[in-house]
Amino acid sequence: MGTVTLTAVLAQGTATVMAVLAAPLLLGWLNQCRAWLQNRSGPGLLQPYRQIRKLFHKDAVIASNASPLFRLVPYVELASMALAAAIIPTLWTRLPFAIAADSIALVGLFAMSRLFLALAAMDIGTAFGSLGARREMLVGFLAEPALLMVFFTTSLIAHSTSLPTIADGFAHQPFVLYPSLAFACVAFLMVLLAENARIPVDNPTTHLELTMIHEATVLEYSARHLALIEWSAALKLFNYVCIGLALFLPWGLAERPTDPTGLLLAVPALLLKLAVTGSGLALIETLNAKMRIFRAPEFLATAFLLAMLGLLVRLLLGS
Amino acid sequence: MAGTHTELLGAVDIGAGWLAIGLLGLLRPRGMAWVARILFPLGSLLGIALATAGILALSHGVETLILPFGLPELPFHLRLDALAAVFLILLGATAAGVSIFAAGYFRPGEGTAPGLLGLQYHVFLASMLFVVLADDALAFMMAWESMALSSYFLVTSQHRLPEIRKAGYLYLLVAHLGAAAIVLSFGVLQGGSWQFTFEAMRAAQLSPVSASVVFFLSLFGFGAKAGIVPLHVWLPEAHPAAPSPVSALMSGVMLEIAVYGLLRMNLDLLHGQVWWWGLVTLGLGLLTALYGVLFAAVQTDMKRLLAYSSIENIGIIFVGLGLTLIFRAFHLPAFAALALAATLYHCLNHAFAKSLLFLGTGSVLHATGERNLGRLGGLIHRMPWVAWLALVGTLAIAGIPPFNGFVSEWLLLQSFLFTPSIPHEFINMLLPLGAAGLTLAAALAAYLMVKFYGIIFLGQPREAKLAQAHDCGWLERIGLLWLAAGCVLLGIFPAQVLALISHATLELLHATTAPPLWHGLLFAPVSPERAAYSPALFLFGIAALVCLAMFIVRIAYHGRIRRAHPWGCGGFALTPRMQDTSEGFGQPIRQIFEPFFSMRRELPSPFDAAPHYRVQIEDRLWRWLYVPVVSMVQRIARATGAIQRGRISSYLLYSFVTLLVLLIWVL
Amino acid sequence: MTNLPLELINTCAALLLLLSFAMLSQRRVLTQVDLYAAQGLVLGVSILITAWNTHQPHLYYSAGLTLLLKVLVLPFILHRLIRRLDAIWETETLLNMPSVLLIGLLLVMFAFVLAQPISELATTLTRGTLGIALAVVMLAFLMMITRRKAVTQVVGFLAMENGLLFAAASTTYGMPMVVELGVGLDVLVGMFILGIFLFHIREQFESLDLSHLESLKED
Amino acid sequence: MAMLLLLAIPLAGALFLGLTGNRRWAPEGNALISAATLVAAIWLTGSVDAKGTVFFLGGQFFVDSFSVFLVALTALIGFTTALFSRSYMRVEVQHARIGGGRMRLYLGLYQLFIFTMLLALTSNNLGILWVAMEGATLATVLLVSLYHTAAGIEAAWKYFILCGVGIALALFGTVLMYFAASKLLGSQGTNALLWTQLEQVRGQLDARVLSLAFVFLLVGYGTKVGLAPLHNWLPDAHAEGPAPVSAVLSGLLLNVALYAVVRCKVLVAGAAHSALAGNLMMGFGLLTMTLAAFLLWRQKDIKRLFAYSSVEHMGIATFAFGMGGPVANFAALLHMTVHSLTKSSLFFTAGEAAQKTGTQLMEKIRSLLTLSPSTGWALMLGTLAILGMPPFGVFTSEFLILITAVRDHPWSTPFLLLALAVAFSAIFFRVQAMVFGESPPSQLSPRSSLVPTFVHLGLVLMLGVYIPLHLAQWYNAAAQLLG
Repeated sequence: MGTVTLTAVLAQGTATVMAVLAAPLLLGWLNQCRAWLQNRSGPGLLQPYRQIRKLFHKDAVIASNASPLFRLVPYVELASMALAAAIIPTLWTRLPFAIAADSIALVGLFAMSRLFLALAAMDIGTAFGSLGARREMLVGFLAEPALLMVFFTTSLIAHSTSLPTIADGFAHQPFVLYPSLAFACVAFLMVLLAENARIPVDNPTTHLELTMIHEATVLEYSARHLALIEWSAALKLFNYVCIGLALFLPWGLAERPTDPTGLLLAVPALLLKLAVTGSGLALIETLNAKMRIFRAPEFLATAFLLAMLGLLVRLLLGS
Repeated sequence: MAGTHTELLGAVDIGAGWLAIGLLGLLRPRGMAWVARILFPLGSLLGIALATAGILALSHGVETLILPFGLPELPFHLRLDALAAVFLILLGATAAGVSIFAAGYFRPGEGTAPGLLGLQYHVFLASMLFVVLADDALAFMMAWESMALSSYFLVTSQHRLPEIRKAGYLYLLVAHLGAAAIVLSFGVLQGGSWQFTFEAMRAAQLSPVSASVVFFLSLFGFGAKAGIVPLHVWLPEAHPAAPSPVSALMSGVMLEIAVYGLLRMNLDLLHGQVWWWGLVTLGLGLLTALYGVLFAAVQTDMKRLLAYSSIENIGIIFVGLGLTLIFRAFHLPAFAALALAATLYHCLNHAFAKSLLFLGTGSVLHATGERNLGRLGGLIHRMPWVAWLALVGTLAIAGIPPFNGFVSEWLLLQSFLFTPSIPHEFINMLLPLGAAGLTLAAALAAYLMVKFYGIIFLGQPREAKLAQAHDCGWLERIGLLWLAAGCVLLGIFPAQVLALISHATLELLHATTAPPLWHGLLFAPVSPERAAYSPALFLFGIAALVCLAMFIVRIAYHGRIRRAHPWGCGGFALTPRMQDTSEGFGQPIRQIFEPFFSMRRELPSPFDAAPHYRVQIEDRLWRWLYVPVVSMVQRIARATGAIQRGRISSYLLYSFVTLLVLLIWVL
Repeated sequence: MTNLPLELINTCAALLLLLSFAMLSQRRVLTQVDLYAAQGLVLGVSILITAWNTHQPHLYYSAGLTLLLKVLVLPFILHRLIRRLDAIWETETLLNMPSVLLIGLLLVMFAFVLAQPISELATTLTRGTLGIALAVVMLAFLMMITRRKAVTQVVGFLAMENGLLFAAASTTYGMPMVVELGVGLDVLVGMFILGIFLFHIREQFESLDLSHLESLKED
Repeated sequence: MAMLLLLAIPLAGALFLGLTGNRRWAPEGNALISAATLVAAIWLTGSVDAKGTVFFLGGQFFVDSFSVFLVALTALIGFTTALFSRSYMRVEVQHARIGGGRMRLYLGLYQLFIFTMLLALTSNNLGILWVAMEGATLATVLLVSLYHTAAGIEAAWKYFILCGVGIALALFGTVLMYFAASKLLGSQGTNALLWTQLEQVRGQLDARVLSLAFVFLLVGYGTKVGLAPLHNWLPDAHAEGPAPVSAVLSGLLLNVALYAVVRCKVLVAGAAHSALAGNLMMGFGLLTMTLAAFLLWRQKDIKRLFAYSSVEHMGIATFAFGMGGPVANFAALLHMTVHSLTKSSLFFTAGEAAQKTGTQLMEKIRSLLTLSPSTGWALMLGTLAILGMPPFGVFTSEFLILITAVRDHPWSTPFLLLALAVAFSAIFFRVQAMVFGESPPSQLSPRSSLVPTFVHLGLVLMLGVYIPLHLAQWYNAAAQLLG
């Protein structure tokens, strides 16, 4: 772990702010790709920003029986995702903030944001809210162990649970083929889809009570609160993708921010990887149909199983 | 190395003080003000003193003391070492919070007279204290059984209700069985030396078979008390039956005391190192954790839900213990120390968080008279103190960073990651399963706690009378605050706490994990490259970002906030009845894990004027394990009646035949 | 020393055994009492012979006590009782008579086998009699088991006492005097209490049949 | 002198009360006589404590460390029971269950019974021991049938016949023992039955004869101890007599019978050079415990319940004596003491409860705690004590017994555990239902007289946490004596 210098902290802070600001772009790109794949012209890359700006200009309507918790949660959501962004290595691996939370704590962080979202959903006392909370937690309780298993596999390979160390190990060491990582990768992809309310587990655009998961939890939010939530959702997607990139496609990561050549390579590499991953996700979403809500546990159980298989393969074959 | 006896004497005095407080209550058994407002706060102060003594004792050496009670050849031996000190801290700190809460909690006219209740309560505390201090088998058992007995009376303080009587009966029966097993394990453990002091037992050399017998007996005995599956059946009955402060102590402290017994027995007294002991413990722990959390998720009574959640946590603790035993058996003391630290840490966490939640339910119960989740809701508006403090406990139990529950789970998972260093392929294969099970249980716990908190405190009140609910009094608030502060501090300063715990691991395993890096805010039990977690930074990060976001929003946003009714799908108003019930919230779990439950459904018919839906979940173990045993006993009892048919000739015949048989035998 | 006393005592022993069998097979209660008196007589005589042979004065007292109690007092009381209670006949035994006698025979054999090694140790002249004493005890026991009337149980009980006394007298030349006195007193008091009881039973149940005394049981 | 007083006071008291027992002050007189006996016993205890074994009347009587605490215990429980029966029997008279004549009988026989117990305990002569045991049966048989109910008479008859036959067998065993001893000690005089004499020569006694004798003695005295399957008289007799009689039967008579068995066992074990006697006792003990535990499940009558519990505890003590060795003997002696105290207090309470509710059927006794808190708590605490919950003394003794068993005879532990668990579940199930619960409509409520009960429980509690030095020394000396 690098020494905590002021430069490192400043660089990291800047990078985090950049990530927070740029996150909706990934969502926009993904939606745009999806539109193209569906032969639509699409709303444009900046549509998420427009949406957020629009929401910021509206008056907020809050249910009369909402508690302070309800109003606090959007900030907590955004803050937790921003913190996650500070921990995940996107451009370089010597992150001074990484000591705050390793990969296990990162899972805990995601769990925290989910839990608060679910609590907020239950706060108003509408049927949809608690339904959404229930489904959100249902997805969570299977996705979280699967994610943890994925991290376990990589941690065993890298002998560390610290995400930057893992990424560092993969990026700056001679290339070795790890079959276990393949399992982990697939599992991670499935978790990513589920956690970010993407098809086939959830449909981010639907408001049909039979199927919605994430949308049901935020149904009561409006205006700036909703904007924060949407923003943090976009950031969450960004974070997940970056985790995936750090774990499975770590090449091109610089070692430290003060290394200009490394950065020169890392920035375009990141942009490229994000673009490819985004379009890949769009492709998956286009090719698949939304599944029934009670198939979701099966889907996630499969992810969990795959992650476990990865771990077992790692332990049995040592690869 | 017996140092000065200050801490031990202090602890003994505190125990005696608790007993004295209990007896003082009998002076005016009906005097509510005397017992509740004066004696209980005194007891609480003693709890703080005890925790202080424990902290002081950690850095000192081992202290021993002999009290002139008990058998002439076997007076009560007491000993205060690091392991005992850790549990003294746990007991003292938790009891301090619970007692001050109880001071405000007890109301006139409920069950047993307050003086008597106070006596039972303080005897319960004192006996737990002496369990921890005991250094010979007799004193240990004496304290152990007194603990069972006093808590039994506390459980049955509302003895007019048949289900509470049933719960008390079941509780004492299981406790007694467990105690008998513990006595037997001591009998084997002394290895023929006829010395019942722990000192002699430490020195005893046992064959692996005897050692395994000890291990299983103690696992049964202490496991029965701790509530591991399949000996857990009494727990969800007894814990909810007691008054809430007592439930808090039983769940938060007594279960941990059972864990203490197991630790003392298997890490301190028993020297055999058989690797599959750990595997058995680990397996039982996992089973217990999953079983507990699944059943908790489908409960509709808030205290039962918490009781099952306690079972889950005990399972997690057992997983840690199992890992410790495995590592120790393979001579990896540093990793064993890590796992043990996780175990002890989780004990502390559970003590604080579960007590807090039980006390919270107590306040809710007092304010509403309702413990069925289906009739609560929206209490965050009426009872903000309880609600916000309970949120801390909820997050802690759910294992959410930066609260304390997460720290121990993190440590436990870290120790799981070291299992590949064990030179045994079978274990290597099984441990990922263990880790997976553990994470599953932890994730389900989050589900469970959302259900618990959301249904009680959030949403709209499901019953009209909830509008009259009032927040708890100031004494109760102090108690809740104390415990909540404990949860937060344990969560934010793990390095400091672990430095304390490491005295115990050093003592038991002669190893700690790398200590130099535990200072400050960074928490890296092995090395920062390997794993690091800094809850203080984490909390600071979240708090700073929340503030920042709020600040930015305040600057950037100029809209107004309007209050309105929640959206009712256009047209009709929402009623509280439209909210999800606890059954509904548990439904996905029920559906997924249906094979594990035994359910009885009452479905409404389409023509029903007052449709009624009810699901009753039963523990399958009842039918598979307990009912057969009971019916067997009854069958034998019926059969034995045959020898006593009232006919004197038959009786004479028995004598005659006995005589003849014996004569033939002697011949 | 001639063998005459030994032969006499052996004869007495054989008579005792015979009388025991007779009691075992007897259905009429009054006759049983008579047989009991006869047994007492034989017992007393045998003690007398032993006393005469060994010149132990306390055995004379013992013999006198036995004759007084078992030939005169107890049979007299029993006769009175039985007539007052009108319980002359035993209805029927729980087992039929031949099998009872057969079992009795087996018991006698068992008793002999049991007593054999012990008799060999004995230095007294009456060494063979322990087996018979044991047999008498066992036969009396068997009688108590198989009979249904309260009175017969009493008679069986007393017959058992006879066997014990015979064992004491023949194998060890009697117990210490104070013990013998105590035993005698106990038997006498016991007899009185039993008599009282028989009246109570009769009063409560209007019969002396033991089948009425089967209400206290595990059901 | 003390010993003379000890025996003379109850005997004279029996005669006196037999004549004057129907007077109004007679119950107080009874208590006074018992108090005097207790004083004599304490005096005797003091002299034993000072001088060691005390002989009397040329060695015919003696008190050693084994019998001294039983003497003290007998006198103590005799006194407390007399105190208890003072009020209890008055209520019975008020309820017209007994008349004045039977009160006289009761009081006279009560003192006679105490006398026979003390005689048995202080006698050095095995023959006198036998006579006293038979005398105890005779004295109590009329007490059992005191109410002259059909059930009472039936119980007394069974008691009489079964114990009579049993004790007759014990006489045969005594004869055999005398036979074996007279060869060594000579049949002249009366020394050959003196226990102290026999104990000195026990190594030379003929093993075969003594083994045979022990079978008779065990079956004989074992009937009075209540060993299964010879125990059938016990529940009947305990259930049908008045509560004080049940208390002394269970608290004293069983002890004395066990005392007799153990005295004989010492001789036989010394002679036989084998574990035969010990093994027999262990076997009987285990069988008794297990059987009694299961029978406890069937009980409906409160006094029968505790009677079976006595059977079970006698089984435990017999088992412990059978194991032998200093720890087990110590534990068994302690167990005898605490069981007597606890069980007699339980019978007091059961009697109270039955008087208050007008029934002995447990399903009709409900909510004693609201009906009469002292009775309810006495029953609850007594039950917990008898079930071996600390801090009561039964726990200590059972703890030692279990631990010894696990070390020396591990095969027996499953039976022990099974018996303890089943007995616990059975008794506690019933008692909890009686003590707790919703209170029924008003029932009879005579004044409670539970001072003796709480005195007993207090003593048991004390023995649980602290055993006085003198008592411990006696126990240890006795445990050594018993081998």
